Parts: sequence; C-alpha cells; structure tokens
Amino acid sequence: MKIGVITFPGSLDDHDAMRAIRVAGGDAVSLWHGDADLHGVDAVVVPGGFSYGDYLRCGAIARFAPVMDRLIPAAQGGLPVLGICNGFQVLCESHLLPGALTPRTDQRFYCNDQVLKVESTSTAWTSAYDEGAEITVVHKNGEGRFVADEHTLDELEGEGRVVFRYVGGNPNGSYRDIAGVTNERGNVVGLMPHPEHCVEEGYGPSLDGLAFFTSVLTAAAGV
Amino acid sequence: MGHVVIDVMPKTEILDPQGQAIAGALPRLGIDQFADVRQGKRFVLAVDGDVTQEHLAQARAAAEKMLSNPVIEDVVSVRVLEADGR
Amino acid sequence: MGHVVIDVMPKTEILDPQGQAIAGALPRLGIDQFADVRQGKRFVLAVDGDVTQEHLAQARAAAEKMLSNPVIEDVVSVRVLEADGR
Amino acid sequence: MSDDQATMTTVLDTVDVAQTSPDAEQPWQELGLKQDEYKRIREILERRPTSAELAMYSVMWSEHCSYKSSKVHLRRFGDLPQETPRGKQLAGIGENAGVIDIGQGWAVTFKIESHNHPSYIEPYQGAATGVGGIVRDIMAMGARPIAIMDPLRFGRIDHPDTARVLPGIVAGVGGYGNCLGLPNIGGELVFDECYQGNPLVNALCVGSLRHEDLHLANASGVGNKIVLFGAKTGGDGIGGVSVLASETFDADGPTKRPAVQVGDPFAEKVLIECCLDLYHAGVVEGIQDLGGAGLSCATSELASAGDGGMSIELDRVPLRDSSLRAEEILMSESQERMMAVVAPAQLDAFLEITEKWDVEATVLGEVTDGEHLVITWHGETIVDVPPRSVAHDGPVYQRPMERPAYLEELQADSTARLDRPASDEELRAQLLQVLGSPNVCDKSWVTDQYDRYVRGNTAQAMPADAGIVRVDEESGLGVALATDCNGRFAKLDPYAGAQLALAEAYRNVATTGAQPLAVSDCLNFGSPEDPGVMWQFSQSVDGLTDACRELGIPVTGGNVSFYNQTGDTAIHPTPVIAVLGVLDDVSRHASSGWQQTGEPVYLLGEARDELDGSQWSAVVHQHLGGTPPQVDLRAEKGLAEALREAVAGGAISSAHDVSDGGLGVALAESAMAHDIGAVINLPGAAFVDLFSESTGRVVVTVPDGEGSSLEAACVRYDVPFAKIGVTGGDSLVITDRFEVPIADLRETHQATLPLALDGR
Ligand SMILES: Nc1ncnc2c1ncn2[C@@H]1O[C@H](COP(=O)(O)OP(=O)(O)O)[C@@H](O)[C@H]1O
Ligand SMILES: [Mg+2]
Repeated sequence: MKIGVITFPGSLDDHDAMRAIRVAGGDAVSLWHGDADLHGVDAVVVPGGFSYGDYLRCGAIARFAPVMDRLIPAAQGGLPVLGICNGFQVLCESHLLPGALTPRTDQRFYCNDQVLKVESTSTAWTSAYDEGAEITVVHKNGEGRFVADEHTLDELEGEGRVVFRYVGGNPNGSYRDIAGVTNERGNVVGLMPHPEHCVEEGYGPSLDGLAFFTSVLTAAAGV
Repeated sequence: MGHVVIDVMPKTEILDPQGQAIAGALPRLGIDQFADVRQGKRFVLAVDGDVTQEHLAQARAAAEKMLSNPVIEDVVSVRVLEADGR
Repeated sequence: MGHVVIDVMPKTEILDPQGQAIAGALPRLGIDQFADVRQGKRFVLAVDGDVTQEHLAQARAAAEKMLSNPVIEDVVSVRVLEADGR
Repeated sequence: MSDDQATMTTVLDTVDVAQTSPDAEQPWQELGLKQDEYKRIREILERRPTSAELAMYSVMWSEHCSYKSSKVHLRRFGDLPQETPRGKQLAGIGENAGVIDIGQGWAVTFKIESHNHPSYIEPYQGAATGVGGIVRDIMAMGARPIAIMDPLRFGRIDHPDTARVLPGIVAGVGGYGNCLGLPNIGGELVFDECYQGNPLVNALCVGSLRHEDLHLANASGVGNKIVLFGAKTGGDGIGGVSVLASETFDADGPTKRPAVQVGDPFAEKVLIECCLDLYHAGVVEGIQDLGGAGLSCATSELASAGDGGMSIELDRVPLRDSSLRAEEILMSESQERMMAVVAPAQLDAFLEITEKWDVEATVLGEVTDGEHLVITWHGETIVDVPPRSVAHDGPVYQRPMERPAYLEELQADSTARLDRPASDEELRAQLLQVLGSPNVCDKSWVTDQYDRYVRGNTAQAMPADAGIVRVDEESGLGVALATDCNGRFAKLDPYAGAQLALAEAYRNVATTGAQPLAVSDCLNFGSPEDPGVMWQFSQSVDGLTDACRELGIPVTGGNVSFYNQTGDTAIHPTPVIAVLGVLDDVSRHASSGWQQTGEPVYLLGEARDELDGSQWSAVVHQHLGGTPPQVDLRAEKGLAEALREAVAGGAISSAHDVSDGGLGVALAESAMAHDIGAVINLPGAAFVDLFSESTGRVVVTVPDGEGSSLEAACVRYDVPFAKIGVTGGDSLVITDRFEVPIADLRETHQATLPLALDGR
C-alpha cells in the first residue's frame, strides 16, 4: 500500500509522516510540490510545517503548487487525503475542506500534549478508533484557530463531519472546540494536532496517532 | 515606477484577535478614544512604468485568488497608489 | 461611526520575506506583470461619531508608539477612511 | 557627512587610486579602528587601504570577529587534549564548530553563540537572526542541524524593559526555530537586575553527520569556483558587527542605531535542505556560512584557510537594493547566505540542485594561485590583500587585568549573618517562596512557545535536566545536552563560577545516563577595557580549562560576547557552558520525575552548609555575598560514572540533579512531574538539607529490588548516598517538619510567569 507525503518548501513534518506510515506497515512515497504527479499512491498525507514560511496566510501559497493541481481532483474523486496542521491549512485554502485556520487568540505559538475526542470513525483516516475515544496527541501551532460561519458550523455538526474536538481545554480558540473535520465523502480529513508525532514509544506523548495510518491502510486495501 | 495598492480586511463577523489585542492595549498609552480596532493587510505591487488598466485587472485577480481568503477576509480596495501614500 | 485608517509598510531597505514569497508565487496564476510585491499592515480604528482632529492626533500617536516598529517599519499614512474604502 | 566620506560615495576607490593618493583621509575612526590598527593596515599593504579594504579590515578586526581582547586567554583551551572520552575530535576550535565522534560512523557538532546587543535593539529579529546564525555555523560543517537550545537572561521580571524585550525575544527564538523545523530541547531563563538594559540571548545548535560528510571552510584547488548562494544581499546590519558588538550602551539605550537584520526562516529551511542535497551529491569542496562581517569574513576566511588566493567579482553579487556600494556589499550581514567552493566539473550538478530548491546561486570568482584575495568591481580592482592579514592577523591585546577591589568586601559578606527560618512553618513558607521565585518557577510560559517534537527524535526536552535527541533511528544512538551558568556564583568568584557552570551542565547530562563528551561555551562579560572585567574573564577561562582537564573533556568551540554593560556597570560574569553527552540508545535514559509509588528515594552526594549565592539568599534576603559552593570535579566525575552504570543496568527509575534552590526544589519538581509525592526523612539539619546548593548531588529513585545495585555502583565510584524516603501520596512530606500538597506546589510554581508577563 503506497501512501504519498508531499514536501513543499518549508514542510517540516514530512519526515515524521513518512516514518509514521512505515511504522503502520505502509510504503511511504515522497511527493514533490513541483511535480504534477501523484505517482500512483493510494492515499496522500499533506504534512505539517511552514510551507512558504506561512507567509501571506498559512497554506495560501502551497495551495497553488503544481502537485495540488493533481491532488485536488483526486481528492474530489475519493482519494484518501489527510492534512495535518499546515496540511489542514492547505486543504482549507484549496476548498477541499470548509472553514479557515486563523491566529490563536493570544497570537503566540503554543505546543502542548492535547487530549482530543474522536467524534467520527466513519472517515478513511479514523476507522480504527473507537467512537468517543479520547486520545492524547501533540498540538503545536500559531494559527490553528478553526473558524467558519455559523451556517457551515451547523452543517458540519449536523452531518457528523466534526471528526475531532479538543477536550480538557481548547488550546487555540477554535470555534466549537473543533480540532478536525472531514469532507462530505469522508475521504479528506484535516486536523491541527499531530498524530504522526505519536507513533513510537519514547518519542512523543503517546502511541495514539498510529491508528490514523492503520485506518487508511485498511481503507485503501478495501478500495 | 507605478504601484498598485490592495487592501484586505478581516470580515466583520470574524473575530480579529490582533485587532482586539491592540484595542485592549492602546488605553495603556492614554489612547482611549477608539471604539474598535481591526487589523488587515496592505499589499503594494510595483510595476515598471505607469499603472495600466491591465495591471489593475491583474491585481484584482491576485487579490481575489491569492491575496485574500474569502472565508475570512474581504478585499476592500484595489487601486493606483497615490503620491500622498494612500 | 467614523473610521481612521493607518497604513504601515516595511521599510524599503528591510527584507520583506512575505512580499518576496508572494512575488514568487503570483506568476503561477499567470499574474506576471509585477516587478515587486511588499506586504504591510492596515489598521482601521473605529470612533463613535465623526472623526475629529483629536482622533487623528491619537491615531498618529498610536501608529508611532504601538502599531509600527520604527526599526523596521514606516507609518505611511494616517487618515480618515473614505466612503470608497480607501 | 565629512568630505572624505562623500568621496567614497562618488569616486570608486581602487587600488590604483589608493596608490596615487596616499594621503587621502579615511574614516577609520568611525569604522571603529584604533590609530595603531590603521597604521598596521598601511604597513601590511605598503600603501593606504582602499575604502573597500578599510571596510573589510574594520569589520574583521572588530572585537566580535577578531577576538582581539580574548585571544590570548582562549589559547588555553587549545592546550587541553583535543580528544573526548570517545576519541579524537574530528574538528576543533577554529572551525565553524567543533566536531566529535560519537561512534557507529556518526559525528555531532554543536556550538553556542550570543546575539545579545541586536536583541536589545530589536528583540524579535535580534533573537531570530541569532538562531539563524548559529544554525548556519552547524550547516557549514556538513551536518544536519537537529536541535536548538536558548539560554536567556533578563533584568528584573517586573521591570518595564523586561516586558518590552522578553516577549519579543521568546517569540523570535520560537518564530525562527519553529519555522526551521528544529526542536527546541532546553535552555535557561534567568532574571537578575544586572541584565537590566543588557539581556543575554545565547543560542545553541547541534547537528549530526556521518564521518564522511564532514566539510571544512577552505578554498583550495586552483580554478575551483566560488559560489554565493541563498538570499540576495541587502543593506542589513551594515557595520553591525563592529558597532553592535563593540559599543557600550549608555543609560538611554543604544548609542548607535544601525540597520537591523531581518531573518527569513523559510529561506534558511530551504537552504538547509539544499545544502544537505549538495553534500550528498558530493559537489562541495569547501563551505562557509555568512554571518557577522558577511562577505568580508567568508572570502577572507575561506581564502586564508585554503592553499592559494582568490579572485572575486563583487558586482556579480545579487542585490536586493541596487544602490548598495561595494563597501556596503562587503560588510552587509544579510541573513540566509552561504558560500561554497565548487570544482568546475561539478558546477552544473551544483546549480541543478540549487535550482531544484529555488535557491539563487551565483559564481563570484575562483581560487587562484598566489597569495592574494583580489576583489574587483566592474573590472577595477578595489581589494588586493593577503587574506590571512584580514582573517587572522588582527590585533591581539594583552588587556590589563586587576582583581576588582570590591571582591574582598563582597566575599566577606557571607550569608552567615542572615536569619534562617525559625520554625517549621517558616521553613515551609520559604520553600514555597523559593519555588515560586522567577528563577526557579515553571518556565512553560516560555517553553510552550517552542516546538519540541518536530522531526520525531526528541526523547526528552523541557522541563528535563537535559534535552535528548536521537541521532540514528536504527540504533537509537543519540545525544544529551544541557547549558548552565549561575552568574551570581561567577560574580562571587569567576574561576569557581565557570567551574560550577560546567559542573552543573555536566551533571545535568549525566543524570540522563549519558556519557559527557565535550564542551562549548558562550562567555558573556562586560567591557574588556575594564581591568576588573578582564580579570573575571581570565579567571573564568582558567577555571573552565582546569575543570575540563580534570573531567577529561575538551572545549570544542564557543563564543565571546564583551561590552555587556550599562554605563560603567557590567553584568555578572556569565560564562554559559554547554555540555554534550552521548547515549548509545536514547530509549534507555533516566528522566527526572517520579513515576511509580512505593519506590525508595536516594540522595547521591552530600549537603554542606553552603548558602552563599544561593536562591534562598536571593529570594528571601535579596542578598549576594560570600563564596560560592565548593566544586569537586572528581566527585562529579564519579557521580556521572555511577549514574551511567546504574541507568544502563536498569537500577534507576528517575534522576534529577540538585541545583538552583537546593534539594527542596528538586524534590518538589520530582513530585510535580507526574503527580506522585513522597515521604522524605532528611539526613541532616533541615534548613541546610533543603536550601543549600552544594554541588555533586542527584535525587534518584530505584525500581523494586534494584537498591543494592545502585548502592554497589555508588560504592564503586566513591559516591556518598543516603536513602532519604519513599515515593507515594499526593503531598511532599518532610517528616517531622511539614508537608505540602502537590497541588499547592504546582500552583505556586506555575503562577509566577503568567502573572508577571500576562498580568494573570
Ligand atoms: N529559554 C528556554 N528555552 C528552552 N528551555 C528552557 C528555557 N529556559 C528554561 N528551559 C528549560 O526549563 C527546564 C528548567 O530549567 P532549569 O531549572 O534552569 O533547569 P536546570 O536547573 O536543570 O538546568 C529545563 O529543561 C530547561 O532546559
Ligand atoms: Mg537540572
């Protein structure tokens, strides 16, 4: 099973995403932002970092990279895509996911071990979790405050598309404590926290992130 | 050299933490007459020679497609930079 | 309600990595007529009623003391917001 | 503008012009040169320098670049054996950063540097570019940077200027480091009046490389190309080197306000990946980062380390500002630039890689035979100098030194006269008072702004005694690092102060179970023109050298920052010491919090009645005087060995060293980590046991049934030990004295920084 990880200039957690895929038993394939080709992968991770320095708005410039011209239609066609942190921002800027990520309320970068509640297990990336499970994952960003208009927020809740919610404190002022969302089809998921930092004993606060990658391996095997 | 100015502001219904932080801090400097502060972005695009209609059209496209995010921001103006800095 | 606009731009001799990144990306959208892009900040300060000279004086003080960093930025204008958004 | 400066701007001052106008007046004074230095330049060149040459000499002969006041002292580090407990150094002092072998074909390089003055002027950018600069030093050795640390020092926590500079400096360290994708694994946060108006921003970077990837800064091989790559050159920080690093600030702030440098961490991240690609492709012969003194430094250092000369066409330098003059281009400190020496046959491959990363690369010239560095500007020669004379033959001063007169009285004023707590209630209250004081309290307000997880190799970071990163994902081979300095101790005795700083960093590394291997230092002092400061400096260097000899570890590099003073008042001598240790498998390390109930608690080492310079004396009595705790390096070494053996053998479940605040603070921190308390029976007098800052002590817990192997290790290495209690419960109980619920400890510990910095 091949899972691609896109590297943009300024991507930082691509290395970790590749490792997490391997730990979960998948083949990690490096995809280059300037290459308009997905090289036949079965799923794609858009990793964390500061693509283009987060200049202008986080994810705003990466969204126009050549690889995105391929990724956007593929995601619309059902390819499992996970956006982590900066990747989530890229997916929102690409309109694959609703809403936007804005500066944290106190405008400081904040890194902590964060508890999340898994609210939906019917996505390509969360099927291996138990619904309602609480997981501890790394959270680190300066612009992770999820915002959308009331109508969109109601729709997301109504359709069960809020995938993760912050519990035990909202670290960034996200509306309705939303940490991650999915598209209508459930193949595209974005979240601010970092499951790829939580897959190895001794590095990171837990092993709770691994199920993202085992979920998608199962989903992709089923396709 | 001519310049085009593009102004982008956060939508009024979106919380603007930067503006709020400023509004909260100004009174400490004795600046207490403002009811609200919002912070947006200003882009200045340089062109060789004078600004033409085509430049303005390109600038408008840049503003809509890349320089603003319609979910949270409005493009409030795209225009030739005037001599007084406006 | 009246509004005062304050525009702050990075000093020309200072590196503006944001502007550079934008300038590098625009051609990918076919927007290729701009020689340079610089990104600054725009602040809109709301006042109850009309903008008075005193408001403008306070805004100028705010611009100098808090809204700009004189080491790397210039206040390029402080003025009443016009109806057309300028 | 004086007439001669006007001439500089209008007429190109070529070597020919210089030869025909020997008496033209030159602004050597404005550029910070002394009369005899200017005279020497004329002697070296056998003519007056051109304005471009003058610019180069002035920046390169500044205190910051030439180490003119410190050189004679720093040589003593070179007398130490140039090897670590694991073998010969692969590169030592004199290179951009020292490189040491950690086994399995892996090497690491680390270095600590200051960016104090720029950070005072422009806190965010000053701190950010400080991180950027040290990271490029590490890249220049052929290494991948893998982590950073940031020892910071500020004035009083409640002073308005601290409120001005601290948030910006922390945001700058985070803004740059986070964006670069480097985990921040530790540092320091110290508040002391003496840093008011002169905060210290030190930054450390560590990188890893395979032995065969080692690169050095030299330009050899006639015909090899000199390539400048990275950001365009702008007017940043021109003269910044000489002005910023060498001028004293008066009470009203900086006397000069040069253009500051603005960093672009994104450009640097791309540059890192691009450099690593270049190294792996084998297309780099020599490499040098551009930091202080920009092109002046890179060209003269590369050329003088090589075996020939160098010719450079300066007008080829890509500019951000087309109005820059040749002198300014030579002095510009624009960030995110590197210079490589590339064989002609490899140039295309080199340029292909820079293009892939969208990094601008320009061939400026080549290595020549002969001994001259020749720089032209549109075909005319504006520099023709022996490169060594610029890079290495700067002035060397034997500055006068004198033991400060105040020391006698200061050392006589010991803590013996201070009131000690008279009741258990007071003892308890003072423990909480120290625990919540700015220098002991929880540092999360700062450290939460740093990414400690990126790259997924961080085995331990804040608030641990030492940061730990894995170097090799296969074997788990990795390094542990700590930085320390207690400026109060160094003020009381700069010789002992340097040794105490070293001992603490060494011990912090040892508590993880790592084997300490090497030292890097950042020596922050006042004005070298003050004989008292110079004496402190010399004493600190002696202390550090003697201690390294005794511990058997080398100083692999470092940095000197002078002129840290406001008016006539110098900061405390602040020799910040970084120690790096190696762990063969980082997954087998000890961390500092208690994790299990029912485990015996041991104290290794012994407390003496040593309260002078302590946090207790500072917090409870606002007192500084006496003589600092005794240093016993043999004991530190034995302790480290016992710890290493016990950790490797599984005889230790947690270890935390005793330093600022004493044993009481160490116990409280151990309890707060995982919410597990303990019942402690102090071995001696309660007050001394709890607050003394005697060295060589570590609190450890032991897994069930391992007590005898720990004790055996202690006996083997002559480490005194005492079983002082057992973990469990939700309070810290000091038997027969007092107890404090962990929740109260935490509330006190956590409240301080948010209240001071956010007002809540
Ligand atoms: N500026 C900083 N940046 C990163 N980490 C810091 C900083 N200041 C303090 N820390 C971390 O906070 C923890 C507590 O600091 P400190 O009490 O000085 O440690 P120690 O006494 O063990 O040297 C350590 O892990 C230290 O590395
Ligand atoms: Mg410690």
